[in-house]
Amino acid sequence: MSSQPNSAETARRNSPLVQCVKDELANDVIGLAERPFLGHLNLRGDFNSLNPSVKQVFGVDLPEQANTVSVEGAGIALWTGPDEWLLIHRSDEDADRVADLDRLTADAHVSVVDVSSAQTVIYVSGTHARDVLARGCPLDLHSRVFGTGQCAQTHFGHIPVTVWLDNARPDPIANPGFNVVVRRSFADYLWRLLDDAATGVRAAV
Amino acid sequence: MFIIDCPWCGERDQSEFSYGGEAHIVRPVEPEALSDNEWADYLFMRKNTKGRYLEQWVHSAGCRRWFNAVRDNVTYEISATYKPGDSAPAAEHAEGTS
Amino acid sequence: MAKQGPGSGTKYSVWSLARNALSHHENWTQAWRSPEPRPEYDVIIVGGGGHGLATAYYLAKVHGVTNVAVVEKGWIGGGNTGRNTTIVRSNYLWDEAAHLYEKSLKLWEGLSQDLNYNVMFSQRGVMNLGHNLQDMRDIYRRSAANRLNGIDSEVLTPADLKRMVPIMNTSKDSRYPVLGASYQPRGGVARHDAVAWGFARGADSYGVDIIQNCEVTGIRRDNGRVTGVETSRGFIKSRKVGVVAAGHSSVIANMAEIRMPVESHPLQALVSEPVKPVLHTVVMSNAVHGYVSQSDKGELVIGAGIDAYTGYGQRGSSEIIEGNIAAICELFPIFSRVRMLRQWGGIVDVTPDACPILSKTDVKGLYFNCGWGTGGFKATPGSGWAFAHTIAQDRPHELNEAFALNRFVSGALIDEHGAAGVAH
Amino acid sequence: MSGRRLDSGGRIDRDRPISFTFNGKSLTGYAGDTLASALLANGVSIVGRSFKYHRPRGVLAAGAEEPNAIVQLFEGDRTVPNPKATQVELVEGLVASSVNCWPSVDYDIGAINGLVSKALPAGFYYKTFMWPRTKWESYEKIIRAAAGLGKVPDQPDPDYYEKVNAHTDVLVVGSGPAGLAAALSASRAGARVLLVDESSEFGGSLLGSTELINEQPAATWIEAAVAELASNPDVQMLDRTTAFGYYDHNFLNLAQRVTDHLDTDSAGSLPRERLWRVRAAQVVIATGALERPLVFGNNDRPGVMLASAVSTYVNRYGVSPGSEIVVFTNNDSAYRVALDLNAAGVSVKALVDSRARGAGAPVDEIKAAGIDLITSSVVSSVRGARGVKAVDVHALTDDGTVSGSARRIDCDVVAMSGGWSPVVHLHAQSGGRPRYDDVSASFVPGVAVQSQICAGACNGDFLLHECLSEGAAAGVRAAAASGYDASSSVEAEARVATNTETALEPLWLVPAPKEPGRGPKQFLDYQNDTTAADIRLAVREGFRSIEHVKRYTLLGFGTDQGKLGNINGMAIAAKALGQTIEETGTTTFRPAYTPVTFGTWAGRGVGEFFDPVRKTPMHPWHEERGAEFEDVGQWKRPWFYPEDGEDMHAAVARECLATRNAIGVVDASTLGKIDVRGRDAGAFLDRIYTNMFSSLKPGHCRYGLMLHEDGMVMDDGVSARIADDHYYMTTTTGGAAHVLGWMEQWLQTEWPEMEVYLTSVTDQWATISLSGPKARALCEELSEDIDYGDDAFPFMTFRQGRVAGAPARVFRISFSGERSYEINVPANYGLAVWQHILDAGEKYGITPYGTETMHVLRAEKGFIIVGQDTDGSVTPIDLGMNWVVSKKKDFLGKRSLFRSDTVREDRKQLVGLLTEHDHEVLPEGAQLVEVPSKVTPVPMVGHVTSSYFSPSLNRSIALALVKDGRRMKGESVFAPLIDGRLMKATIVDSVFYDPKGDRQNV
Ligand SMILES: Cc1cc2nc3c(=O)[nH]c(=O)nc-3n(C[C@H](O)[C@H](O)[C@H](O)COP(=O)(O)OP(=O)(O)OC[C@H]3O[C@@H](n4cnc5c(N)ncnc54)[C@H](O)[C@@H]3O)c2cc1C
Ligand SMILES: NC(=O)c1ccc[n+]([C@@H]2O[C@H](COP(=O)([O-])OP(=O)(O)OC[C@H]3O[C@@H](n4cnc5c(N)ncnc54)[C@H](O)[C@@H]3O)[C@@H](O)[C@H]2O)c1
Ligand SMILES: Cc1cc2nc3c(=O)[nH]c(=O)nc-3n(C[C@H](O)[C@H](O)[C@H](O)COP(=O)(O)O)c2cc1C
Ligand SMILES: [Zn+2]
Repeated sequence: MSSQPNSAETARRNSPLVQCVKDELANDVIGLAERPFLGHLNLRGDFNSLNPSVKQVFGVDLPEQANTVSVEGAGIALWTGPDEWLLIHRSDEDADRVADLDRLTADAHVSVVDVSSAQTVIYVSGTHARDVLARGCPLDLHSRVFGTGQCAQTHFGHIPVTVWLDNARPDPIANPGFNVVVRRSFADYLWRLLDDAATGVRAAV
Repeated sequence: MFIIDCPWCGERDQSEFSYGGEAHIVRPVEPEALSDNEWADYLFMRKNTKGRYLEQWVHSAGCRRWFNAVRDNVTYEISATYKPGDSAPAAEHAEGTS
Repeated sequence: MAKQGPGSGTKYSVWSLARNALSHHENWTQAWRSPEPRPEYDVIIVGGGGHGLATAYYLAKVHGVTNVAVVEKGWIGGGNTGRNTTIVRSNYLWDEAAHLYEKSLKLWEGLSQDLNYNVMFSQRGVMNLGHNLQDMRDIYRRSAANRLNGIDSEVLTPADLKRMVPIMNTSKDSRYPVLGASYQPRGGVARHDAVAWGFARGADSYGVDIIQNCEVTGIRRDNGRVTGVETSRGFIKSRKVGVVAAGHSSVIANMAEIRMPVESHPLQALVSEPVKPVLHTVVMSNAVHGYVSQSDKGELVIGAGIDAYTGYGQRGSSEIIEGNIAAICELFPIFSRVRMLRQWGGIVDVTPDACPILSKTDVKGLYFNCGWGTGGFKATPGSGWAFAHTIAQDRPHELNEAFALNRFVSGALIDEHGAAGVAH
Repeated sequence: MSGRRLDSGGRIDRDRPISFTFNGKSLTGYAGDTLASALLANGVSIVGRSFKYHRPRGVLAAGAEEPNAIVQLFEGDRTVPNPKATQVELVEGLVASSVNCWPSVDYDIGAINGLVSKALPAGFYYKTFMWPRTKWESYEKIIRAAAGLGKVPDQPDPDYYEKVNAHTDVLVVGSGPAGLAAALSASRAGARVLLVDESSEFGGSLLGSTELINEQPAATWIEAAVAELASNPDVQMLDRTTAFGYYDHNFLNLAQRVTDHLDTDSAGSLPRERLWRVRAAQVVIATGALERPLVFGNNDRPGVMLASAVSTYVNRYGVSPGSEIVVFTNNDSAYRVALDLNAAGVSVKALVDSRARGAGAPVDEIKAAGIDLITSSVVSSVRGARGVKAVDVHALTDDGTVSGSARRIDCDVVAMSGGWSPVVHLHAQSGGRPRYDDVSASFVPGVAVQSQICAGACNGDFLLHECLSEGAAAGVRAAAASGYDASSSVEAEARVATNTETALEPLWLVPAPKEPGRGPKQFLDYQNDTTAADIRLAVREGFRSIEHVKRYTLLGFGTDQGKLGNINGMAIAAKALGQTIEETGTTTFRPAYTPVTFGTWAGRGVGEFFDPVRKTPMHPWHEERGAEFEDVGQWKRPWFYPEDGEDMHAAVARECLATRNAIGVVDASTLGKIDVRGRDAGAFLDRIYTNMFSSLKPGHCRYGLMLHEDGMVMDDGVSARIADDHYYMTTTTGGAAHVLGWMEQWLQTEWPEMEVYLTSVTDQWATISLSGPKARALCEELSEDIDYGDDAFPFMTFRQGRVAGAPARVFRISFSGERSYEINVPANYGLAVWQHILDAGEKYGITPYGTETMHVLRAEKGFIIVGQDTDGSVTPIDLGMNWVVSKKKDFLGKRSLFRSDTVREDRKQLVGLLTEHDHEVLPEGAQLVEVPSKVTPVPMVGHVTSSYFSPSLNRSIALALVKDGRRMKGESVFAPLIDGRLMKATIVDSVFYDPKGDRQNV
């Protein structure tokens, strides 16, 4: 525990999975890692009231089509409902941009809520990532059905999650990377659950 | 385990949804103007029809939106889903025993 | 007048078994007749489940009303009576419910003899486990209330549980450790089919007609009073109709244009393959969500809660079974290698307060007995007894007065969700 | 019966002997054997005992339908009760024993039941054991002792199980000729295919058949088909996998046995079994057909077997179940069996065919093989008590009965065939209604109600060429129906002889010289000992529905679920009822097709994964500090923090006093928090809460209560107005999800015109609540930009600023009655800020406290906890909280407060209780009476909802709901406790501590 407290000094942050973070496995079969301290904004409002401001501040267009994700500029924007998006950006401490967005949208009927501390992203990657997710998630993740550009809100076991496929990986079909957004209080449980599922998959590989 | 067609997200597994009971029960505008009987009717009495049933679901582990479904609660076939505020698709003749 | 009542035909006993063995069992008489419906009855009971048959039996036995038909759309006992997990107990929280269920339990205690039919009522005790502090408060509250109502009830500690059911997981490290339990020693299980058959045979012995494969399709009324029922086998006249149709109550209420505060849901259950006896009492848990007993044939009989949606399909979603069995394995880790033999579902009529409706209606001569939801098997004799009184006297017995339909208007609900808990 | 291994043939690996023990005896088999084939090869004939009469029983079948050969596998924690020996693959060191017999399967005391079996007809127990009345439990003990087959392990399961979700275009169940052909054609069309079979090898009944495909042994064709499928990345094949449940919307459950057939090394860390939860666009059901037994006297003697099973043992396992065999049939298929046996060098003593003319073409082959063909005749009964010694063969008269003397044929095996029953189970589970087909005398699939196609023997088409072509066509149709262009799909080449057959003549109950019940028993359900006589008895006693007959006689109740006997039982019942078989109908097919391990159903959902665990950001600190945790919903909350050997009471007393006298801190992060935004936010909250929120000034907080529409208290919490169009709402920990869902539902479905957005921020904020006279001093140290002065920061307001360097919202509200500041910081900072506060607070004597202390402190103040002091039957008026109920506006639940029962003056009301003796603490849940009495029922007036020893007041306090309680203040009530004690208490006001609220300003 820290020594002499000083109120001025900025308090240290801890990600939800600070105690769990593991490196991706070298063999590329299954990797599990947290992507901590990203900025998360929950946006609600209609597209026209939100999109210009979001684009201006984060350089990303909100996807209009259900269950899709746009990756552009400083943001990743996920469709999460007919009037709802999750915007993921670089840092949970980027208060300025959030303030900008707040200001730009002040007159519209929108809601911009910072949920950076409320959730985190677990990155599930490797040639058998789909097998791991299939152990708890009811979605059809076959590459014919769920490709890059898609996102979905669903559950893993009893935990609600939002999933999208990393489009920056060299071969997202044979060796995909799934981003799994989870609420903070469930993160530790989900991590253990995924790690456990990965054990079963590795044993079978 | 059903497949439910969320009007926004499309077909998903039932495990992503929660059930919300009979659809189209409208909250009285002026509850205080109702008799105890009328209020009880709104509160507790349910059609509970056998066969074609109009009911509410919410995509709770998905987009969190409420919607209505036409489900045959004998065969469990879901013939349509529609957004709140929309009216129910007309019953086909073959459907429902009521 | 010929002798009436159970056993007035062939009395069942070890002696009659031995006697009939000599004639290769070729001389047994029918347990009940399968008569053609007559044009008119004094009372028609709609629904040949345990409650309907018990109603007919007590109408004849207690009130001398024997010109009665029980009209059943399928085969008697084929509804929830034939698909329930048979838990019998009376440890309900509120006075009204406790008294009604306790009346029933008392009747259970002499039922085999009364009916001359062994319903295998086995008072092996029923435990309701508590897994958190609020569970334990509720357990104490209910137990204390039961005792003041003259109902046997104990509060058990984890150590008691370990001693009484050594195979239970009472580890402090489990996800939801067992903190204690309420226990009703007089509770137990009975043989579901035998209950329907015993009441049917008993009612038949008084002259009640049991008419199967006869579906009620309409309730005929004249000037606000019942005149009879339309059925798949024609119109049958009667000035009193008692509806005891469980999951189908709303369907029949609709025929008489009555609104009912019930919803029909699937409720599922399952049995394992038979194994040597290891569980000698009934164990239920609300928080972990499951309950289990072991039948005299050796199967583990298991159930949980309803499917959330309405359903008349006598089946539900397999996810419920997944959760249910996980709960049982959590409580009894040694059952993990046992196998499920069969799963099935019933249609339970659920009320907003988890209490039944035993009531007159706005239609004269039309009575409803329904809303037993997930837990009416235990009430079978008591329900029939009280409903018979209500029909015969055209007014409720004091035991079922509080269970009238008008409680939903006045707000005098009897909320037994805590005691009814998981379905049982 | 003297089974033996044949010198050659079969698919077993003779280079890999395997040793195992059965009933303590060491035996040897080969890789590829099942336990059943190995037992037969070792000459073991009595494998088990029947359930009721304990008759000796041997292996009857070769697959899932086996009713007799039920064993206990292994010992100790890995023991498995009740597997069928026909489905157990032989592994090195396997240990098996018979069940349901004592002391041994050969000498079983229970067989006494057989002697008195005359007195034990179907349903006998309903007729007896009734007197004396109190004795049922003693009878039951004896009955129970005889219950069950195998034994449950006495230790927890050392293995683990898992579940996998799968999606496919075409699921093919069964890998016989029909299933393989379907998988081939569907996959060639480009569809994603999942092919499953419960057997250890793909190929279905072809594996035990001598038929040729493309002029080659069928095995060659199978190999090629399997290789092609395996090479297609969009085909997945699962062997040892049973499709056991067909549910709605084409959802099926499969159970895969992963490690039971492996040795420990190869099993490694694999799960023992896997539950596959499959959503299939189309299902091809190619589950084949099961052969039917014939119902004749003593047809249960070890050595009586299904004809097809006999040939499977010969052809697939290289085992002859006996040395002298009589084949008994009513159809052509058993002719093939006789010929196969003959070819394998097993003596076929006779082929008895009930039909007058016998089969067509095969008759010549039979004759050429020198087999004695006896037509128009039946095997009426078997001789031999412990196994087949001979059969009595009777000629049929013109009216289909038998008379006169029998011809006795010595033999040790009877291979019987009563025709075939398609495996319609999955079709029926899916909602299809099997239809009776007169030609095959069997139930065949009816109209499909889900996206499903039946093919092959399962469809009632038993000939190989039909199976192959139907399977291929089904695959094409299924692929097309799931959107693939199947027009160019090439069918697998499979040329086979196109046979024709002579019609089968149904033979449901083999005529015997004596009526059923008078002669030797004729079994239908082997496991439950249900006989033809039992069915007739049931009908005689008035059980007219087949469902009644099932329940009365236990027909089909066993672990084989009547796969063999049901159809015969139905037909016999139909005859007794004077109905057709169609009218009589089947009983309901239900999952599981074959029994499924509980562990497989549970998967990983046991132990630590049984239910999600939610943790606050400060959880690691609580753990390190040695907190005891309380489960609140899915959350783990610190309950209390014991210090060196303290029990809960000591710890709580210390925590309470520290808070009242100095400063206490509690982790309140689990509180539900909802961000409410939009122009109509205030108006919306006015409808949700009983009191007004639109009138709240920005910067201020207010306590609010919400009701269900039935007027009963649902949740409560403090909400703050951040800006005109922005509120921050808090809910109880347990109610959070429900409240958010409830508000969303109203907004979306009832009031869509309201401009309000809700966002859950429960996880966003870590909430640290500081209480006590020194709280202000500490807070002032923590923030530079917040003025904690009473004027600048009065009670029921909030401020934004920084606390310990982190951005924060600080609320001045109190659940303890002391001056309190509730500090909210983004959860990423939670742990660090918490640590910082505890360090900084040390000099003030800061003390962390848990939920127990929190409850004591609030009870001293008379604050309620929803769910503890309320139970779904309590209105705000009952709680004496009229002050929170607005008269000016409508709100959810308001109308319900004015019903005749809710306006009653004498409802149960919240009051305080003081026990007569200061140190007596009433148990929570204790019932209250006005007049104690031993005579039940004793009228109750209420119950204790909350009760504690209050360290600050140095006496016990309690809250209770008491009938007409407000009027009863000052009067006494009694609490008769469960342990027999009686406590007396006085009804008082529910606020025990600082009723004026002065502590707020200390
Ligand atoms: C899986 C499951 C487990 C349960 N476990 C327990 C338990 O452990 N303990 C317990 O106490 N209770 C339990 N219950 C509840 C209990 O089974 C029921 O409350 C009770 O059996 C109801 O009996 P009944 O006679 O009212 O209804 P039923 O037995 O359902 O009888 C109603 C009858 O009405 C007939 N009917 C319906 N419509 C018509 C019509 N139009 N015309 C003619 N006839 C009609 C039906 O065919 C049916 O036979 C369980 C229920 C289920 C489904
Ligand atoms: N009259 C006769 O001569 C006669 C009668 C019946 C069958 N046959 C022969 O039998 C064969 C029938 O071919 P087919 O392909 O229709 O069936 P099959 O019997 O060859 O194959 C069915 C397969 O389905 C599997 N199975 C059954 N239920 C299952 C479940 N729930 N889950 C997973 N797997 C399951 C079985 O293990 C089996 O391997 C043909 O060769 C036919 O000639 C002949
Ligand atoms: C208490 C109880 C025990 C049961 N035990 C068995 C059993 O041992 N074997 C079996 O096949 N079915 C058993 N059943 C289930 C019935 O076979 C049947 O599934 C149930 O009565 C529902 O009817 P249905 O499946 O025909 O719709 C049992 C049912 C109950 C209620
Ligand atoms: Zn959706």
